[in-house]
This record gives sequence, structure tokens and C-alpha cells, in this order.
Amino acid sequence: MKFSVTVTLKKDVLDPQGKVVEQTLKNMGTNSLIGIRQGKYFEVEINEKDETKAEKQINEMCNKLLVNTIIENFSIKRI
Amino acid sequence: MKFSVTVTLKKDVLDPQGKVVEQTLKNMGTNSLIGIRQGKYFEVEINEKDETKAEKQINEMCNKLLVNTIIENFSIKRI
Amino acid sequence: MNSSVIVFPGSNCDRDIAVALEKSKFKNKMVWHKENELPKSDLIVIPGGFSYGDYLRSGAIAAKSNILKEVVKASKKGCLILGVCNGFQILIETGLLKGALLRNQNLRFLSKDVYLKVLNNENKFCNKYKSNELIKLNIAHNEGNYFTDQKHLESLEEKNLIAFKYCDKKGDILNDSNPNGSLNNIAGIFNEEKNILGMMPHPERMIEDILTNQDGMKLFNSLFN
Amino acid sequence: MKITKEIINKHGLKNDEFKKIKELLNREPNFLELGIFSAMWNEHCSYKSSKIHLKTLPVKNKNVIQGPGENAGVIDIGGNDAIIFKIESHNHPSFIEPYQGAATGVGGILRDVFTMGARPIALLNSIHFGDVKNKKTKTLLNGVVSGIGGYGNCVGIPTVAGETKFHKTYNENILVNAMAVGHAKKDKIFYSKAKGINKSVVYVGSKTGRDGIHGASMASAEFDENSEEKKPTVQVGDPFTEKLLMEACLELMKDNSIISIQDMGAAGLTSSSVEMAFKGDLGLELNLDKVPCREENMTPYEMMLSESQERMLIILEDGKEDKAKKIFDKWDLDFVVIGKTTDTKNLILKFHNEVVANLPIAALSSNAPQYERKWKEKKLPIKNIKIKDFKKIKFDSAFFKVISSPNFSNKKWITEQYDQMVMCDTVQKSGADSSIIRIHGKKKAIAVAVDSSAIYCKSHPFSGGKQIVCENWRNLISVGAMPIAITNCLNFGNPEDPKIMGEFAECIKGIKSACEFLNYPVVSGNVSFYNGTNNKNIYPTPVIGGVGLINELKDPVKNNFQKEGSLILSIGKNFGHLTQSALFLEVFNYDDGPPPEANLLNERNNGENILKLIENNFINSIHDISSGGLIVTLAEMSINSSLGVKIKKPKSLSNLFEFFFSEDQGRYCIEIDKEKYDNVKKILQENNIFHEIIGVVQRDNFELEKELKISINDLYKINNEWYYNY
Ligand SMILES: Nc1ncnc2c1ncn2[C@@H]1O[C@H](COP(=O)(O)OP(=O)(O)O)[C@@H](O)[C@H]1O
Ligand SMILES: [Mg+2]
Repeated sequence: MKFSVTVTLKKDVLDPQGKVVEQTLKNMGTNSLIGIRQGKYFEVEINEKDETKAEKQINEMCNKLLVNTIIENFSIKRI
Repeated sequence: MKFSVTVTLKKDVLDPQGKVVEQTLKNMGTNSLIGIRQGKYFEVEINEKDETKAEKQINEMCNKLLVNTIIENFSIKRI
Repeated sequence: MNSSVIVFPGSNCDRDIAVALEKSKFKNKMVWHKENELPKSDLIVIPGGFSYGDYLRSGAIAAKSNILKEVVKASKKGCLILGVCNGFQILIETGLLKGALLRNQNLRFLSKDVYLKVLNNENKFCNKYKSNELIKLNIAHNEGNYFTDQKHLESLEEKNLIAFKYCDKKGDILNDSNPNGSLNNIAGIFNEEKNILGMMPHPERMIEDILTNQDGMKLFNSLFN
Repeated sequence: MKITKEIINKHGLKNDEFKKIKELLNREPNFLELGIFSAMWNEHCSYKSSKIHLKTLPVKNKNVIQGPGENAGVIDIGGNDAIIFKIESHNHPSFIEPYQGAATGVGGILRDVFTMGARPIALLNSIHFGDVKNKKTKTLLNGVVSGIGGYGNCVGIPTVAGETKFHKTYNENILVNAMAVGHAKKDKIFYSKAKGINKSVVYVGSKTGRDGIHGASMASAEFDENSEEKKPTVQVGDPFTEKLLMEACLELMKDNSIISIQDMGAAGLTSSSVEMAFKGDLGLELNLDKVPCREENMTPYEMMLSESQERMLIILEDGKEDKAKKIFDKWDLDFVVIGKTTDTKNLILKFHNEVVANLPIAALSSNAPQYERKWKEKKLPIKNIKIKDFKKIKFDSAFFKVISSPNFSNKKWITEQYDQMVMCDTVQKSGADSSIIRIHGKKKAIAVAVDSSAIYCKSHPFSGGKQIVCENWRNLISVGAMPIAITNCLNFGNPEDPKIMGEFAECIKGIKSACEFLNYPVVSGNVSFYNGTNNKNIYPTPVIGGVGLINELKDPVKNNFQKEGSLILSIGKNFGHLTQSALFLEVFNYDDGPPPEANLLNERNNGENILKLIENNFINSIHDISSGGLIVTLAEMSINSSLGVKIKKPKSLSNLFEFFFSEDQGRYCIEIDKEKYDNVKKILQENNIFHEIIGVVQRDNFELEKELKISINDLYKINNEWYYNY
């Protein structure tokens, strides 16, 4: 079973990467751009047939390693 | 209008980050894990009411800056 | 006194810091990250480098290692802990120090000599420095941009838990003298008990005049007594 | 699969070459075998166009332990210490994907050095980009610099020196050359020559993926519009694994387990196995089922031609497998016995219990084609100009234009992205003529520098080749080091064009003459041909990497002004040579005429005496005079300190431009205490060395009577801004 995990910085945490990307895009002439924030993306495949169980496991991986929950949020989706 | 952009490494391209994360999770006892690949994620907001036009703009941003199309693929979704 | 340097597969300042510790007379041991036990230590150092390539978030993977559990235990018993550069990032990821180290503001790796002001010399790490002493150390990092919430930032300032701040040649703490975008120019912080110090600059690189100066040596000499 | 003409050509093999293969085998090769031939016979591995010229280079002096022919060159620096070094190009991959191309270039050259038992102690690079107005240049610059930094910083080797140049000749073909320098014990050097029969052949490091299949052929093919299609072959570097591999190899090298060891560089498993067998005059049998693979269903063809990074091949002594495996397990790396040495002198590959390839080692190596390609000599251009434009441009604005140009701007923006201090032995960081690295725990140190001058080489390849060796030698002298030996990376266009082959042959002649005269042999190197696009070749760009020795490291001599009031001398004769100078190129847009001539006798004499002056502590600071001339030298000595100069109008040449911008060779600028002048003068005169007093060091301002006055701060700004604003 395959899942995607997206990790984003919490709203009030500074996002230096997003900021620089945003500025660069604006300099390149993308006038319509309002804002951009950068995060991480994982594709995780696990050997587990029960979706609820699988999701629970992925959730655990996130909390244990993939995500720094002090500054980041995450969401999990089956793909 | 807000879009998400997920950027993933092409299939045969080495993913050193995913490799280390995978190994760590396995060492931590996540036995069910088959594989993990790491990518990037962006949330882009633009000032454009026409969805097709908006998507075209985002597409351009990806090709020009956000994505290294030599080694990465991307997909755009409205959120 | 006994010191231990924790070695991760991607540590690369481990030898450098061992040289500095031995120069200040510590009896030092290198401890491989897979070990489950620490030798008897008065000081534990987590050195700089790229512990696991810094591939997920710097320090994140190292923070999950066996030996770090022992380091956390030792810290609770009051053992002195120093984390330099990647070591600071690891201390943050274990939660021994609060906040986050984000990408440098300009998104470039930054390696250069910087001026620092020693803000707190009433602790085990900095007692050989004068209060407000101006020193020069070397930085070399990609993610040294210290960030924390407003409340914690205020408490760091109030409780005098900031060890060093980036400043200019004259000692003025200005925006222009902030190399990486750290909040309030923070370069190093203590925990509340002041037995843990995390800092981005490398004191072990400044222990010889032939390489630049000896401003880092005072830190090791403070620790050894 | 039927081997068609198309398949043969796709493999970069000429029809004659395919004919020769059939003769050598007495049969048609199968597809896998054809792939192996194409990898071994291409320019990058076989040196088929360059070998007869390379053979003429001097390769020995009393310090050389190992010259060309191994993974890297080895020199003796006294005691039980040896220095191992080499330079290599990664031009084409870096143009396609600058970050990964440059990063893997660094990774590759590091492996060449630690394969031989050395712990790497310094990295250098020479990078050439197109015109700054070209729309690709900025992205390439950013990517290459962060790729070089990203890899070296992570492995933990200081990147201490290099050079960066911009010229439109590189618009469609940048150059990325990386050099690594390591330290080994003289009695613990490892070579690639296999020995003994039935010994285990071990694969260690990363798994094999489909990366860079045909990378070696790509590196030897000109670019055209279809290059984009070759993109997926770019490899991704994994510096963390490289660090593990390095530590594991060095740990295994502590005892006597290794018979021979070879990194898998260009053409991966193919070239490493063939090379080891060839040198040992042995055969090799590999079981490809055992090769650790990253992807499913990989074919023998893919395994043999993959250029996945961070891999090595080792031949072990009997019975050492378990011990060795433990070490690689500790570092979480693959360790698999994939074959054995044999006495067949053939490379035999097995897959699914079948022999899938059986090729004589000699056919792949010593029988590879050698070409004596036609080449044309290039005459020394005549100097037939009288520049009338001098009057149109004011001296100070010409000076500002040069020092604010991309080529002359301060390179801090770049060097700040490299960890220069890790390992704590960097005594002199980049910014000086050479960098100085101390041998850990000892009093001695080495000096290292890389140099090139494509402009001179284009104008007259022989003079250019000679000059560049001299300049490199001079750069080591300027930090007080005794130059010992060089490595070279020869970046040229299409060797099938007699004009280009002429540039190559004559640059080599020039390099040879200087190396011989200066007792400065070549111990390793690399040739990169086919640098160009659509029949437009790059300027000939040989890059020289030099290593010198400082026996007793005291406080090293400085490259910036030290004391207000001290005297500034220029050493060596100035003839006012301006063609091919920075002034003519950057300010007047004039690129005809010959380059300055390097007079080897003067070069050596001046250098040896400068070294004496440094050793006797007569010199406060020193900088060589090269591209940009005396005025740029003075400016750099000022900018790096907070002191300026007061320069007198010259007596010897009446034209200020000629005096200050000339690029005559063999010259230095030195700062000495006034009281020491008589002594210095005496030594210089006794040795027939021309010198002139240029002026004195003063505070705050950089000043030339009535022509130029600027504060050091402003000068610093002008010189420092370009990169940050680009
Ligand atoms: N320009 C050169 N001058 C001297 N030696 C060279 C030159 N080019 C290559 N060599 C030598 O030829 C050998 C093979 O080089 P190369 O194929 O680049 O090595 P690798 O297999 O490590 O890529 C090396 O020993 C190298 O030092
Ligand atoms: Mg090699």
C-alpha cells in the first residue's frame, strides 16, 4: 500500500526557502504570484493490507522521524 | 487561487535522502516498510481567476525554477 | 577530567574537536554512535559534520541513535553537553535545546570567520571569557538560522540563556552582522540549567595562532578545571 | 541482438574500429561485448588521440614515487610522508546538470586519491563559464559552485583553492575540473595492479543503478541539438556514502588485506576490472548475478556500463573476506565477492549460469586503437599594433573597469560556500597565490594551486603551455614553497580537427619545456577532448595543478600589505607587453597579437631567489604579477589588508598603461622594510635580477600620483560587488 506524506512548515514559522523562491519568481517577472511556501514530500510504500493500520503506521513514522512536529505539520494520503 | 506542486525524482534517479531515511526507519524497527522516496512540495497562491491560465502559469514556474526537469517530475493540483 | 566525543558516520569535525579537548588537558574518548553505553564523562561533545548527510533535516536522524538516549540521560544528571554546528542541530532535534535551525537566509552554505559577543560568562562553558568579550570564530553551515517562538525568545533573553550573538568588528549587534538570519543574531544558546550549550560557530577551529587566533581555546579551557 | 551499423555508431565506434574488434576476437562481438569495447576504446579511457603526445612529458624527479599510470600521482615529501594528487574534468555532465555534475566530479577525484591509501586533505577546482551575459551562465555558476561545495563540505574535506573564469568560448561548453590532494604514509600506498590467481574480487560501496549509462562515451562526444536527450544519464552524487566509503577503505587499509584496489569511475565496473587485470597481466571472472543492484531487472549491459557513483573494486588476500566484510558492515555499505582472478587473461562475465561475455583483456586495453592524428602548427602572431585609443580612456577608469570585471572580481562569494577550515590544517585559505595545508600534527606543509590561461594558449599554444606551468610554479614560490610536481587536465576541442590537434600537441610541447627546465614533472592528469558544440571548439584550456613543499612551517609569508611605510618593489623586467592582456581584452576589446613570452631562465632565477628572500625573512608580503599586471597585483595586496599604497610615476617605461598593465612573465611584487632594502638589493643584483621601487605602503588610500586616488573601502567595494549583484 502506498501513501504520500506532505510536510509543511507551520504558519508562523519562517520559511527562508519559500521566501527566496518567491522573490526569485517575482524578479523573473511572475507578477501574479501572491505567495509560495516550500515543504517536503514523501512517497511511502508499506507491506500492510489494512488501510487503517497502514495509516496508523505511517502516522507513527511521521511523528517519530519524518516530521519535526514543533515546526512542521503533515498530512497523509493514500495513493 | 491556490495550487500544490509535488516534485519527485524520476524513477531511475538515485535518491540518497530517501535511502538514508528508509534505512533509519528500518533500524528503528518499522518492519513493514517497503520503500520510501523523498521529494519536494510547494504551495503556490496566485492572483488569477481563470483556472486554466493559472495552471499554465504554475506550469511555467515549475519548468523555469521549481523543478529540475532533468532529474525530477512534477504534478500540479488545485487546492 | 574526562570527555567523550560522539562520532556519527558523517561527523567530520570529530578529530578537530578531540585535538582541542586534548590541548586543554581533557582525557578524551571517541564514542561510536552505535554504542549503548557512555564512558564516564564530565563533558560530552557532539561535533560538527553531516551526521547522516543531513538528508532529512540536519541532525534529525542522529537524534534517533542509541547513544543519544544515553546523552539525554547524562544531561539530566547534570553532565556538561556541548553541541557544535551539526551537534547543535542534533541537540535541537532531541529536544535538549528548544527552537529550530532553518536554512540560512540566503540559502547558501556559509563558511567564514565571524565576530561574536560573549553575552554570558557566568557558566561552565564561558568563564574564561570576559563579559561582553568580542571574539572571532569560524562558521561553516547550511542551516544555522536560529528560529523560535516569540515567548521562548523573550525568555531566552530574560533568563540570560544566550551564549553568543553575531556582531560586527566593533562589537555592535546589527542586522548587517547577522550571517544567516538567526533571530536576534543568536549564535549559541544554553538550556535553563546551563549545563548544555549549542552553538553554530566552531570553537575548535580557533585554537592556534597559525590558523587565525585562539579565541576558541578559552571555551575549552573554561570547561576544564 | 543483431549488431547493425547504427548500433555501432551509437556506441561511438568508427567502422574501422569495429573491423579491428572483429579481427581481435576472430568473431562478431555480442551486444554486451560491443558496449564494453565502446567504453574501453573511447577517448576518455583509451587516450587514443593523446597518448603519443602525453608520453613526451617529463614524469620523474627525485621526489616522484609514482608518475602517470595509476589512479593518482604520488610524491615524497620527506620522512614517511607522501602526497597523492590528481585533477579530473567533469565538463559535459556539469553543463547538463550543474549541481550534480560538479558534485560527482568532486566525488570521483576524491576516490582516485583515497583509493591509493591517502586521506584527502584538500580539494581544488578550476571552473570556466561562458560570457556572463549568456542566459545560461548564472544558473551554471550557481549550480556548479554549490555542487562543488555541497559534496566537499559533506565529506569533510576543505576546498581550499581554485580559479574561476568567464569567456564566451565556454558559452555552450563549460569546464569543471576538480583536483584532490591526499596524505599517505610512504609505506602504505595502494596500487591497482592485480596479483595472484584465484583471489577474491570484491565489490564495495553503493548499489548499481541505471545512472550514467554511456557516460564515458558522452564525455567524449561533441554536443549537438540532441544533447538534451542524453540528460537522463546524469548521475546523482551521494557525499554521505562517499564519506562512509572513504572511512571504510582507509580502515581496511590499515593492515595487509588488500592486494589491489580501484575506484569505479568512468565506465564503472568495466574499466575498473579491465584495468586491474591488465596491469597484473591476469584474467578476471565476474558473476554478475552477485552485483548489488538498485533497480529491478538490470541487464549485464547495464551493470557493466553503469556509472553509479561511490563504488570500488578490491582484490583481497586469501582469507581476509570476513574481516573486511565486518568493516564494511560497520559503515553500512555493500560488500560482495563478485568474482575471482584467473590466469586466462580474459574478462569472463557470467549471468544466470551462462557466459555472457568473453573478451581478451589485451583487446580491450593494450590493443585499443592509437592514433597519430594530423596536426597543424600555429605561428606566433605578430605584434603589429599601435593602440591610439590609449588617449581616449583615462587610466583610473581603465583600472576600475578591470578590477570590477567578473574575471577580476573578488571570489569571496564562491569561496564562502566552501568549508575551508575543516580538518584544522588550512594555514592559508584561498585568496592567496597558493593555499597552504599543514600535514596533520607535523611542522611541514604543502602549498597547492591550480592555473590556466586559455587566452594565451589560444593565441599561441606553445607559449601558453609554457607560461601556464611557469605561472603555477610562481604561485607556489609566492607562498614560500618549493614546487615539486604537477597534475594536469587538458581541456580541448575536437581532436579530429588538425587545428585543434595542433593546439593540443603544441600546448604539450610548451608544458614539457617548462616542466623540464623547472624540474617540475607531471605525475598525473586527465585529457578531455570534444569540448565544443556544433563544430565550435573551446579555446585550448590546459589546467595545471601544482604541489609544493614547505619543510619548516613558520608564520607563512603574507599576500597583503603589512606595515605602513614599508617599501614596495617589483621584481623582474617589465617590457610593457600588452597584447592578450586583461587591459586589452576587458577595456579595449582587442584580442590580436602574441601572449607574453615566458623566459624560463629568468623565471627560475627570479623564483629561486625570491624563495631565498622569503626564507631569510626579508619579505613582509608578496604577490606574483600575472593577469592584469602590476596594478591589479597592488590592488589585491591592498584590498586584502586595510592598507593602501602611494605609487610613484615610473622611470623605466613612459606609457602608464604599458607600465602598470603589462603581463610580462616571471615577475613578483614584494613589500619589505626600508631598512632591509640594501640587503635585498644586494642579493638581487648579485643574481642579475632586475627590480624597481614602486612606492610605499600608506594608510587608507590607493594612490598613483595625479592619476588615481581611491579609498581602500571603495576599492574593496568595486572589487567585491559583482558576484553579489549578478
Ligand atoms: N594529461 C595527462 N598527463 C599525464 N598523465 C595523464 C594525463 N591524462 C591522463 N593521465 C594519466 O592516465 C591515467 C588514466 O587516467 P584516467 O583515465 O583519467 O584515470 P581514471 O581511470 O581515474 O579516470 C592516469 O594515471 C592519469 O594520471
Ligand atoms: Mg581512477
